[in-house]
Amino acid sequence: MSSEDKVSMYVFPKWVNRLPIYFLLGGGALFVGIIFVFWYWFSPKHLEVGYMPTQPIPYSHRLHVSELGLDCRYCHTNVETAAHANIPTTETCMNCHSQIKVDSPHIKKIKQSLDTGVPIQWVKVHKLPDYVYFNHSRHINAGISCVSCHGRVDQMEVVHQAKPLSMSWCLECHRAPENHLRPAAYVFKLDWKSPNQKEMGMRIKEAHSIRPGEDCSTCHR
Amino acid sequence: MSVMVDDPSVRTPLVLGGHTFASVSDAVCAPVEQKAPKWWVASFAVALSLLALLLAMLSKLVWTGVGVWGLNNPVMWGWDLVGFVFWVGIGHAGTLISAILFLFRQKWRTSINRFAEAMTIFAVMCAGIYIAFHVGRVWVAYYLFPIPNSMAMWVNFRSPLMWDVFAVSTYFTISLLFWYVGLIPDLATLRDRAVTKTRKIWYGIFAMGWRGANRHWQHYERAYLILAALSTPLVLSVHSIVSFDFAVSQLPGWHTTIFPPYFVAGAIFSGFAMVVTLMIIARKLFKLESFMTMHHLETMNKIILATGTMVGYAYAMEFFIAWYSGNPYESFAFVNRAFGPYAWAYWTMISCNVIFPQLFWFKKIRRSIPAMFVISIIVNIGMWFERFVITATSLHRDFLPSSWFYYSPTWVEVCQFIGSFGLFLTFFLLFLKYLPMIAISEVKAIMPEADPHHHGGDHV
Amino acid sequence: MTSQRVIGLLGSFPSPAAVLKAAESLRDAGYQRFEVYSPFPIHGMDRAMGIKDSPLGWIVVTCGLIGLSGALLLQWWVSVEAYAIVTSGKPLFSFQAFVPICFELMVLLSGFGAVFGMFSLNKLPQLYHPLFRKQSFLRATSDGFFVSVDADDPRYSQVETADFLTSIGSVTVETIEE
Amino acid sequence: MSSIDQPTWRSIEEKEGDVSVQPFVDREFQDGASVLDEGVSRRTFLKMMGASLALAGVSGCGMVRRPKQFIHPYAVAPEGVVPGESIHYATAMAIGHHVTGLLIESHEGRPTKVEGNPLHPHSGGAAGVWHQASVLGLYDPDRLQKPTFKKEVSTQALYLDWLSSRLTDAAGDEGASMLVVSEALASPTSHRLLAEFQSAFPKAMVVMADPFGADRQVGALRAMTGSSVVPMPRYESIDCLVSVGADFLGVSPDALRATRAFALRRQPEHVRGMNRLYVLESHYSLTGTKADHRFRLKPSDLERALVQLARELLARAGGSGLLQSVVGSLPVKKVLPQAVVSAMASDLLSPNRTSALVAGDEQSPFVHGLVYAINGLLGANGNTIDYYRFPSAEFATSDAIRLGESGLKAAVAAMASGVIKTAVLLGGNPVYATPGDMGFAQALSKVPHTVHLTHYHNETSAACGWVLPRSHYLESWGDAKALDNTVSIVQPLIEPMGLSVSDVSFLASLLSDATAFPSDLDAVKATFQGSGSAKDTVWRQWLRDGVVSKGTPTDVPVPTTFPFTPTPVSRSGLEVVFYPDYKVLDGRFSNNGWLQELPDPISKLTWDNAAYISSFTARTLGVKTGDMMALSAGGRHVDTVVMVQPGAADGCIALVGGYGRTVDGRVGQGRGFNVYPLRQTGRSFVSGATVSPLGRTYVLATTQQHGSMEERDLAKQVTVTEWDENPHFAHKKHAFPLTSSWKELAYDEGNQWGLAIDLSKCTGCNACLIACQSENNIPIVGKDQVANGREMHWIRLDRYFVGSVDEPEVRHQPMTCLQCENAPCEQVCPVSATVHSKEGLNDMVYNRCIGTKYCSNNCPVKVRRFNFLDYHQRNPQSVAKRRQHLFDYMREPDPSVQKQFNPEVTVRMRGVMEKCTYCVQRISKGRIRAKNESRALLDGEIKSACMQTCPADAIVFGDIRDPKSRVAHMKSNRRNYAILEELHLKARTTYLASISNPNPQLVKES
Repeated sequence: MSSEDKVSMYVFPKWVNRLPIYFLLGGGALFVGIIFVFWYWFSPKHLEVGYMPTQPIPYSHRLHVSELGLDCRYCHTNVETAAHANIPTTETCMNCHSQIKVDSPHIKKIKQSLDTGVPIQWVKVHKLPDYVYFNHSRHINAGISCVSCHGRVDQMEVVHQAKPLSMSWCLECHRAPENHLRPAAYVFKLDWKSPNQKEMGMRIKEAHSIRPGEDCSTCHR
Repeated sequence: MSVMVDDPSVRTPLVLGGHTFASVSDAVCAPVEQKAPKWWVASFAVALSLLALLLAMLSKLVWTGVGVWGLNNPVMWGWDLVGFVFWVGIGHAGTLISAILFLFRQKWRTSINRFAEAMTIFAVMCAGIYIAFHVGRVWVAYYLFPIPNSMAMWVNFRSPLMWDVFAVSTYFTISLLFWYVGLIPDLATLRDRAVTKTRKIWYGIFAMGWRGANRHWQHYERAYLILAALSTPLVLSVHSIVSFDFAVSQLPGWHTTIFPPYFVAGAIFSGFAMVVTLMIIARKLFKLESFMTMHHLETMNKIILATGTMVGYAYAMEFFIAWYSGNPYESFAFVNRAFGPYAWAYWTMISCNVIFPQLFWFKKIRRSIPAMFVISIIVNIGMWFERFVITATSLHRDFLPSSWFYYSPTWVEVCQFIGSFGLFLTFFLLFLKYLPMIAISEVKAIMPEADPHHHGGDHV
Repeated sequence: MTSQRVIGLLGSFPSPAAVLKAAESLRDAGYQRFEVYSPFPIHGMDRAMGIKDSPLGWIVVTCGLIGLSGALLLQWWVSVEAYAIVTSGKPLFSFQAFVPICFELMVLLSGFGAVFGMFSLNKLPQLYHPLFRKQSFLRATSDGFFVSVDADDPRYSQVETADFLTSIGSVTVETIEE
Repeated sequence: MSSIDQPTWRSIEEKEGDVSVQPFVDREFQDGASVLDEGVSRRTFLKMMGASLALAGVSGCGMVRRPKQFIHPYAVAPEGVVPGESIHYATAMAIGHHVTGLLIESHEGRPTKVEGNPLHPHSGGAAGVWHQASVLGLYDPDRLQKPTFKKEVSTQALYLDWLSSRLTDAAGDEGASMLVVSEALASPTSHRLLAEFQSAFPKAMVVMADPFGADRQVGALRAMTGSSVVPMPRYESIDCLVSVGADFLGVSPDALRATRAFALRRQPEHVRGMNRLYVLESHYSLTGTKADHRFRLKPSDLERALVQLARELLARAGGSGLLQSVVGSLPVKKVLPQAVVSAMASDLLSPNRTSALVAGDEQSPFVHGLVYAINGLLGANGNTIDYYRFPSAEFATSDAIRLGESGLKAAVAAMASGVIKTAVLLGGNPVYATPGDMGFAQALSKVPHTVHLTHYHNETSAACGWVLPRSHYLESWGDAKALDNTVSIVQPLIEPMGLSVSDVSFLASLLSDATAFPSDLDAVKATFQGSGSAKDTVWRQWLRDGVVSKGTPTDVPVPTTFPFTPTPVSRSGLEVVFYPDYKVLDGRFSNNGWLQELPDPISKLTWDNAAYISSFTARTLGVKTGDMMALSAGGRHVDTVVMVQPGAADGCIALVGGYGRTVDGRVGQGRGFNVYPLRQTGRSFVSGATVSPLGRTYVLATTQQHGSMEERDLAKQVTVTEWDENPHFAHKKHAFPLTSSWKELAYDEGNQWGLAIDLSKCTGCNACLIACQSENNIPIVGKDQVANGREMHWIRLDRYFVGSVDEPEVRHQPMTCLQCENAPCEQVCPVSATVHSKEGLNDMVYNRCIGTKYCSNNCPVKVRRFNFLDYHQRNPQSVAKRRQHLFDYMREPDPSVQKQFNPEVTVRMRGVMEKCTYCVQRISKGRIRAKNESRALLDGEIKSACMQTCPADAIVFGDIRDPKSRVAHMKSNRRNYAILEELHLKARTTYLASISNPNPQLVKES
């Protein structure tokens, strides 16, 4: 046979017939895999939750809140009245630390900030996109506890993000606030749990006619 | 009219030059198997450089912003949407020829449908480019698809643009499948004729191991029939939906019930014109006159004449309704079309689309290659202007005179449009070089010898 | 070569007419597992071979219905359940606006049904087939007309079937090995 | 990836970088750092959107978030500042002699928004375009930062050394070699200091003048009566008003007060009925657009017409001596038809109706005198026109202190003669803005020692030795005395951004040879020593109210002589009138991007000025809009561009001051054409001007190209009588019922927001436009983009000409987003980026928008704006940045202009559609406040920016469901109608048709 004939007689080996099915299965698996990767790994639930940067001063919420029993509002003074839950001023720290642990190096740092007036540079943990306008006062006054969005900060040695803070996550609550509403008295009691949250939430919802906005302009301006 | 119909007693042969089955294969496969002629290399180079131009313009667009186009406040759509509708329109002839003519058992389609389908696919690609890049933030264009997301946001199914997304992508997919299914037996032919191992393997892979078994032919023909049956309403729906982009809005000059039928007619019109243009070139260069016969061309010219007249009728009807409806904004919009700042565009459109095609009433012109070549190009120009007139003139003067403004394109828009031809031609030339541009098996099937009850057909 | 198992016979015929006759005679002779190969579909061959109608239509209808209902479901769920937002003061379930997409998705899935259904019915892609090893069979996609009879056909016999093929006008008869 | 996060990294470093290199930023932001950080990210937000996925992708690995963001809490909390909450401070802004009390919104020490002070009579809660825009001027990077001597950067100390040496010299000759030229100042403290300077250097010359201003009128009245008084018409109580070239609703900085009072009487519902306005003018002014009868007259005819009117009035009313003697002796030329004059006269004299004449600042003393006399005849003086002591004149007791043009003339003479060795120039720009024949520049060049205190480097400072940065009124202590003698304290909201000096400190330094500038606060407190500023409570009270004391009118001075004659005019040639620009005034605001891009209320021209001529004049001259022409008079000429203005007087050219700056910031320089060289000293207008076309054309960027309403019933207006006959004219009958094919939404719970605009009150003054721009972070786009129809204003004022080209009426129609309940834009958006809220708002979600622009195409009123080219990046006002690397475009706009941004409003990036939101940020703020206090919202608690600033009170926003709300009340008015109602948009913005009140007699005539 001439080489050309040989070439023109080229025939795929038999095993090739099995390839299509492999490709089919492999492709399917890949497709599902990709969806999973995006669905799980690329979702705020995974990307955002657990962000725990090291802060310039290792302030322990656990110590100050759980053990010393500071109220959230002692430092985050404006949380009931303003959109921003302010980070305390250096002054606030010095209210106590002008007496307590004055010679700890960190307290020295704080002292220095007070003297120079140069702010302490805290690392931002809970970050919403800049086109989202969240108002702390509204949520606090409506009876949404800190814990609903920030988790058990009172138990955190170092603050980390506990919730995804994604839009779908926000909507969950805006569409069914009864799952989080609680009496004003317990808003700052992070360890408090209602035995019958749903039923109680419903009551509060009715009582204060709480209708969380679901319009775009509720959060976006 | 006797001119329009063939006399059944004397059917014009669809394949000339005493071809046998083998010689059909030889003739059609020749361009694929011989090495590329000089003209091909040359024109491919041109096509590639135009494609580069397109890419350059698109990058500039994305980089700098939609502002590189001449769009302004009242006229938010310009050459972008015009280009989109223009290419989609061209994309219609292919499926139409394959599907509708197939359903009507028009045997003459066989030697041109492959050609036209290819054209369809590449034209729709150009259209897709336009629809994708006309948005202000291409990088979030994925918002257009109903994908579950952590924002819990969904799309708006009431928007004609959303319909477009589905219609155009469906149309592209179906056309591609249709085209590929048609190709399979011919790919097998190429595979079996192949003399080098690479060709064997590549054509072999795409032929999927086709061996012409009758059981295969059975399912194959059924599948082909069904695809044709699906594509026919599809092709009509797609351009109707494209027309909804305008018709569903409330802008005077857009908000018209006549749009769907009139857009479809226009699409067929421009599509056939483009096919004629390309066919004339291809049959000459590849010496395929015996397959793409004068009879084919003439029949297509008749369709161009028919659809051109429909389009003309639509133009007239728009005016009548605008006046008859007694809606001042409506009537102003149309008077403004014909006598406003964009009158030049309007009259170009009228002369190209309504007046010139009428020449096809004369058999001489209908059958004269140069004449039909010129007219087919004129028609395409005219159809581009139709879209421009609809888009720009309606927008630039709407309800409040305070917002009236004039729109003229920038060099970016122009170059991008020229560039889009680069995309089209690049793919088309590749098609001409590597795939059989005529459906071999179908042509064989319509040869007299193919009929088992035909006698003295076998040469052995 | 000789070591290989014989799986059938391949006869070649000069013309569509001839191969059609051949098919009829094979059918009449009671053969069931035989196949005809031609570069293009031959009119009336299905009857000649006595094979039943293609079920493809049903596959397509099913897919089409899935597409249609899926589209409707998706649009209803999105606009009424998942993302109930007022647009242009229209009702949430403004079905008129949903028609186009329902249609498109129906066509799309039907199309998939037709194409991939055809592939699966034809068991394609199947890049390897014993016939491809036959030099003569290359003409099957050009101007060759062939009939193959499978070895596992009840009426099959290496010698008689070969003779029978010749008797019904087969120009050449070859054996097909695995 | 890195490419995505780097920019923000850099920007933060850059912030810190700034801090080190520019002390003023440091000072400013020490207490506001947390907000700075906020602000920065606010601005980058949409850029990141594009990469959201990618961003997520990387930050996924090991929970690293890039860019890392920081929070800078206050070290020591400033009193009363709550992070994220804005505070308002009262202050006052003086423009020339005119003072407006303001409330400034401040975010953590950044003034971001200017509102009017309701307690201040000249504001009444309104703020005009200049006041609104002044906050942008504060952050203008082109403002001078450091003192320079002979173009070299220097220090204040060196300047003060120089100054004390100059003062010792001057002490030698009692100041004879000393000249102080100041722009018009309304500050009592400055007046006090100038007077003290004057007594310290008795021979020194002190001049105070503005290119345009009240000086001419005051001068005229002083010449007649011997006392410097300024008339203050009480427009609300004038039934019949004649404006003699007075644009009291438009370009006068007093327009806010006038507009509010005047607009009250434009509503037919008013208990005393509508007022009637006759306007005699040469070019089409805003006041002209509100006229019931408008007569276009070239300036010389204007004087003649006034004489004509005076005679008629005398003939009917019997004359008072002076007026009789004046007009009796004058030749009569009938420029107005007798019918018109008699109709006007009878109208003015009709019993039990008050009537008055108002003369424009720019009119000749003759006109002012005549108008004053006629008002006496009409009994208007002291009755409907109050007279107040002219504040600037109170200290000008010695003749050495001269006001106005005459003062400048004397100063030029003195400088030219060479006696002046030291010239101290406070503000202003005399080299640029003085009449050409005065020769100020040449004279100034003869002075060896010069200093100029100025905001910007301009033509004058270019000609001066020392140039000192002048403090913005928002950075300095001061005070201000309005024309009606209302006194306010000007308090700073922010530390000076450069080494700038306030007017007060600067003047005080002339009296002390201290080594540092005296404190302006002390100087101001010293002025008020007598009135108890010592007492802290009183002082705080003043600061809180923004008003120290209201003034009282003086007795009407009695005219003794009439030393004026009609302006002599040359028979041949054209007459030329000059008026200050609606946007940049006399040029002092020419480097303000908002104002440059503000459309002229009549011509809709932006970024330029033009020579306005009537179409008849254009035909005779053979020119058309856009043609360049050389205009020469009195041996000087200027090149300028023609713009044909319907309704301009024939044979007359109207020139606009304030443009053609040769030395200015990046925004103002080279815009338009300088017309001052044509002005002639002591002349209110120029005659005998000749024109020669230059054969060139010039691109004019207008925001409205089509002036006619095309017989479309858009901005409706009828006369009072027509209205009485058909009270429901505004409501169209439709061929078919306006219904939808589906069940429409009720919108019957919660607040349902709506807006009503009273076209009868609206004067088209543009205040709402700038208010909206500053409230909503709306970018400016530059001339070329405007010329391409891409301006971004969320609220625009449509201006239509109705009637003939020569005698057209003008209709103004503010156009906001209509917030249609059946919004056409919503259904066509494929991604639901614009949808409806339960409160009936058409929400625009920028971060969802992909920019198909379909919504705009489907918007019947085209109020949607598309950000074509990342206009915040290319802000002409900000410092241009060179792109460092591939992704550099993601850097924020120039920080200097950024600081003005309203942190409550998203900053939109390119490729995104935006539009009026009814100030949804204010709605949210109010709603949250009310909810937190668990109460219902009160009517008027939430004001949209346009409503809050509207001087005419024509725009009313509120809850249309609350029947007691103002907006509901307006919508129940019979004049209320929806534009394009036949489209069944169910628009939430509706209009109250305008009613005009023409003189029935004259209507019969025509």
